[in-house]
Amino acid sequence: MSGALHAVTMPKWGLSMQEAKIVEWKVPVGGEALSGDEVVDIETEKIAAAVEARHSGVLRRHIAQEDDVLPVGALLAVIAGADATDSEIDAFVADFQASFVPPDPTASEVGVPTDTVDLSGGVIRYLRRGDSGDVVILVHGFGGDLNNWLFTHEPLAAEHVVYALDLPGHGGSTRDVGDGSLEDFADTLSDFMAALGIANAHLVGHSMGGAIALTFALAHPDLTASLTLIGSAGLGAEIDGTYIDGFVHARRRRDLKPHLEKLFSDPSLITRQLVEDVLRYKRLDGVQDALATVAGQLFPGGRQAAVLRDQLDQLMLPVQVICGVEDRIIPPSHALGLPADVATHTVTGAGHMVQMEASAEVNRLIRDLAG
Amino acid sequence: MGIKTFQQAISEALALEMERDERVIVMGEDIVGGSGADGEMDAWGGPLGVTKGLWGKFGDRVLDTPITESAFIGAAIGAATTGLRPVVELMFIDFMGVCFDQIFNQAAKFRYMFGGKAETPVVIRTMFGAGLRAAAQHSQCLYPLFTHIPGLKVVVPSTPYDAKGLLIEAIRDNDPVIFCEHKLLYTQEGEVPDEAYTIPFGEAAVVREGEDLTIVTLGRMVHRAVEAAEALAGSGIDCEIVDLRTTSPMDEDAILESVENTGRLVVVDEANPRCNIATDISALVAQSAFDALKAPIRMVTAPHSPVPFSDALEDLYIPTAASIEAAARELAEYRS
Amino acid sequence: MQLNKDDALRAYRTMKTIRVFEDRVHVEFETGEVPGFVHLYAGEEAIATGVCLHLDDGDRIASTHRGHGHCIAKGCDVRGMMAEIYGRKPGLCAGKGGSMHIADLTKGMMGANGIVGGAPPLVCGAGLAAKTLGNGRVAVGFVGDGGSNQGTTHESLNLASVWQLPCIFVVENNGYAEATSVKYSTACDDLADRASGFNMPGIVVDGHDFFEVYEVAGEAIDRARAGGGPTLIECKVNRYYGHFEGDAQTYRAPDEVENVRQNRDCIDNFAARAVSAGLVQEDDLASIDRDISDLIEDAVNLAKAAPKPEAEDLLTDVYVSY
Amino acid sequence: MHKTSAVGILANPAAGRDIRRLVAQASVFPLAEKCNMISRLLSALGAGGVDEVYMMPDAGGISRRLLRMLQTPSLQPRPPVTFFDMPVVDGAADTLLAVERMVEAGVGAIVVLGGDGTHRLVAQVCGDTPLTALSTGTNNVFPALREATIAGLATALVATGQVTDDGATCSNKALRVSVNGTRDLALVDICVSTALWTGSKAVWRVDSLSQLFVAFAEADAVGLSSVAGLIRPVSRRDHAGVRLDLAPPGEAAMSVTAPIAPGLVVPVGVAAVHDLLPGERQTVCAPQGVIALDGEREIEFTDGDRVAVWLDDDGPRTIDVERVMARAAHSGLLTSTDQTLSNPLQKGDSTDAAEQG
Repeated sequence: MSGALHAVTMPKWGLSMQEAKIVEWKVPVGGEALSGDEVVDIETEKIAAAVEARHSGVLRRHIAQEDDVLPVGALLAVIAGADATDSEIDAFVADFQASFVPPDPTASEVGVPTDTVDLSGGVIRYLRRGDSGDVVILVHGFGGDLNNWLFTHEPLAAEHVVYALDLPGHGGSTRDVGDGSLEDFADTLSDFMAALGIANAHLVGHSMGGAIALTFALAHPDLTASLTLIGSAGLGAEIDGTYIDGFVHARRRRDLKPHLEKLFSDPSLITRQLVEDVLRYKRLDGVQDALATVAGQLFPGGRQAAVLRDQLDQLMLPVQVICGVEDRIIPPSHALGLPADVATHTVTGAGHMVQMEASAEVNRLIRDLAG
Repeated sequence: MGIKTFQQAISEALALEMERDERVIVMGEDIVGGSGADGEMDAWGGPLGVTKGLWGKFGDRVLDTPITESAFIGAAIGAATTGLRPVVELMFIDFMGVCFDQIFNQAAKFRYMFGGKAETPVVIRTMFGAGLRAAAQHSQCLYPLFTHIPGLKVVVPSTPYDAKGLLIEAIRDNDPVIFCEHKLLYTQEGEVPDEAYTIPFGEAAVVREGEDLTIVTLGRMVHRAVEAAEALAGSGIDCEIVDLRTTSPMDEDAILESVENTGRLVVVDEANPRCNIATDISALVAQSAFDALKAPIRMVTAPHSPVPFSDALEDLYIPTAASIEAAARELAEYRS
Repeated sequence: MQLNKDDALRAYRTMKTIRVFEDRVHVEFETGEVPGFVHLYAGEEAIATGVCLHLDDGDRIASTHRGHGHCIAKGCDVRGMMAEIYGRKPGLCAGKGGSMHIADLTKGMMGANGIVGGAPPLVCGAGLAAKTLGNGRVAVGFVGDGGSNQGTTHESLNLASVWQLPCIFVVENNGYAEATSVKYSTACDDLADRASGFNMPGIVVDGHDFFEVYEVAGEAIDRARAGGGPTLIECKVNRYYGHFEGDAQTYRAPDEVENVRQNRDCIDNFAARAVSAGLVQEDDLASIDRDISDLIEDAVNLAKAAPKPEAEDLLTDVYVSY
Repeated sequence: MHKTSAVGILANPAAGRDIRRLVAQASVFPLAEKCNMISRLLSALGAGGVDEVYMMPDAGGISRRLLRMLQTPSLQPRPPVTFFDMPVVDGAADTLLAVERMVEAGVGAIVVLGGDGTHRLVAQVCGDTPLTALSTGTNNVFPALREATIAGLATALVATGQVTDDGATCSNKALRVSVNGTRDLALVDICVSTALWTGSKAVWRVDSLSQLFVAFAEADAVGLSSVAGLIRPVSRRDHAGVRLDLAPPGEAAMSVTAPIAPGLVVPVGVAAVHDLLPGERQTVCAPQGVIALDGEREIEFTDGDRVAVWLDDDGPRTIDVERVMARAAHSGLLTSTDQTLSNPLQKGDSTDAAEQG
């Protein structure tokens, strides 16, 4: 590894991110960073999170200073072998800066474009990243969308073809949720795979998306390479019904924010912009009805209608369950007492949105299972 | 989703609602244009073309009116109490003078006078604001007058996204709504979903977060405030900008929350200074967040004069980013 | 346009209810118990009755400050009205409107109106709604001779004609706009003549003659329902009381009202002719008179005993939601 | 010439605003136009030598307007106008009283501006005083639509005694009706309807009509008399009138498509046609109903009422404007000559000149 110089750059999280503020360095100059380690905390207008090292080595230089606001793609730090010389690093930095062009903030739909596919149930929006490797499909939870995986798209895309879709009733997809059942959503998933020619995929589901992925895997074990269930529904009856209800019915920032704060271990992660983004989605005609239909079907009376944990042992494929210790939506205890061949990972310092609060760890676990 | 103008956003909102609900009709002076004449129909689509194309899609539900504001604004109000959901255009807000009775004595009062038994779901769209060299009778910011009247709701959007969502909300609302469109915002662009969506009234938008100073404003002045805030940021003055979006109901919590955080308040209002939104908010903050204030409140408004015609004068009349910036600097440097 | 017995009795009951109601309010006002401004309709009963007998709850009317008669003729609850006039909570408008703002939209009564010339634009709207929804409804706007001079009225006549709305404008010309004679305040001679300038029929009728009002209104309403457009009907009439209660009426000739009461009273005239024609019997009318007497007595007693609105009512009903 | 020669002008302010405007687009005759007519009339009366005019005060606005108009100077001298000092009740009684006063004042003629209904009222009390009957509107049969200036000239010539021969005025028939002894009259037609109410006065629905009596019926008339005029015309000068028994069109032997009001041409069923001789008392068949006089429902009658109708030949005298003017031309009444100049009529060889000689 000596001699190789690696840039740590400002990532692009989500469709609209253009810049972020450097909050705090997690690895000091001279400190060692392994691939997947959190290097620096940054804060976008939507969310605060850590930038991960993509390469292992010594963090040789902080280019960005705390409180700097830098555009997507900007050079933050340099990781290199301990033996790289200062002049080599200077040259690397100079070279990078000379060729760096910040993205044009006025261009519309800056960054990663999404695509749509027209299925029998309606239009589905999705994001595809990565060119080679096994297919990984990311399935978001109730009220979420493909941006719930914004810290996962890029890290997985290095070695996989990553799809993240918006389920019916969510994001940029059709508002038609049918009867809102897990089976309907699972059917959408199989239609989606068929339409895009995906023969087999590692499924990663979060929350309700976990229950959908599980339902899909039970119905189509042949199409499922592995299953990662994060903060997953479908493993027990309990759920915070007030969250579901509040999320469905809140129209105003002040009403919605307390509910969104329950999603994270650290409520300060809920920025005004994140709340605004959820509201923009919820304000669209049909969304509230769609959510109410799904909630009525899956979480009637504040309980989960479908508990599938007893069927886990039918699955003859790799399954792992990840939960945040501080999950206030679905009790982390649902991850306990599962069949022995199901790997269970409890993540400390994370709430329900484990893949956002502990993205590095979750991304590593997915990579580990998906190979 | 796409980039659309303020004007397109409004047109889209009208079309979507007319599509969705047959009770929605649109009426006003020359909102079609060409009625009864020998040439083309839909010749204007409103003086600035905002409603162009609706007549082709919805025919008789898009009505040109005679230039008789009392009759047709009153008719829209009467129709609203008897089964329609009219969106009626008062071409310039200045023309309220010839139909105000219909608005404030009739529409605004029905529900209360009739003991809660009436609903008047009418939207009065109207164009306001200086900057077009349109002089004293076509340039005013009269939303404070409507805001004063219990029974009316008053909307003053600043962006295409807000315009569409607030207009759809207004059409679906069961109270009379005065929807004020600044004439210099029609070409403003921004991201606007293609679908229908609603933004609730009484929820201000914090368009910029900041720690040092709060700027509360609305309409076109939001953009001037943003400009000022950017300049101030260069001097290390971090402004929070609260865009009211609606003046009735008004999001008092958002104002107070922000002022409690920053301790300094500049209110920017394009209206004349007496009894306007700026004075209203100043009173609110003085009354409810006095202890949080680290400096006096500053109001940046038009002067107490009619809107002048000459560009040399009109440019002085309208609050500018520079005047906002100056007020903010004064507060930032204030030492009691 | 023949009246059957039921209609004739209904007409009588309506006119008489209005008369007894107004006479009683007149008396009660003098006791000081009725607050605010009250404008009485006595003398003009044939108009509201002759028009509204052709309408049902789906048809709309909008009224004037002198609106009690229109309310009763359109079917508003008399007890609720009396309670409203007394400013009581069970009033038709929960005590928030009073005499000048009685309304009941479920009955198609869009409200008495404190603004002279207030009704015509609203009625254009109700007509527009009927036309747009294609439901065959009509809208009738009442204005006084004073209101007929308002710009709103002229604008509305024009709009109704331009849009061919199913609207009828009934001008109740009682000779006085407040204390000013129509001869002074009005530049034309018959208010109905103004209709021709708006390309609609304008008819003059004797507002004391139920049968004449009934027939003309019936034709105008049928025509409007069939898509024939608006009509202006001027009813020449006399009011028995002043502009408002407390008006000493020194501007009127001393025997003016008495002459009309003696010779042209709409109810006496109706009763005599209906009985003479054999359509109704004296007994029928006497029985109705007893009902009405009981009803008004009851209404006043209930109103006086009813509670006033409470502090918490001050801020309700400003908006549907806020 | 008389020492003073006076003329009465009776203008009804209320004519012509009835339901026919609604159901048949009947014409609108504004008060302002009536006043203009009176103004032209006054000019002609003045030119014709009338030196006093009496008029009825009214609540409708004619007298108010005229007083204003008379205060403004005019190119054409107008005789002074006196409005009677009388109570105004804004009804038929005003007309009756005013005409009585005119007769008492000894006017030489009365110009009546109004419809059939107004003339009917005047006829009740005008006695032998000749009338100039001027229509204000298109809905009339008895009065003529004629330029007021000419009518004024002819009236003046008669009232001042300049034209006296019998042909200048003519007598008219009248239809009388008596209900329990109370009398009224019509000048053109009386119609019996089984409708119960006078309602909006004008007869414009024919279903309920049962009998029609006409004093005269012209084929080119508008109104109920046209029904007779189209099958049995009788002139104003004929001795007799006509009686028709009416029935719904489907039930009658004959159906006449008749212009019963301006803009209203409808089939009317006729069951029988009879001569109506002066003095023959006619009974009314319907037990209960309404009697319309000259097209306006006026009298409600019911079972037990004694109702009779008859034709009379003692109706009002009317001035024959055409004949009076022809006579004026013939006698050179409006002509004067200056002997110092040559007479233009004697220069050419026209027949006029020959007649003048």
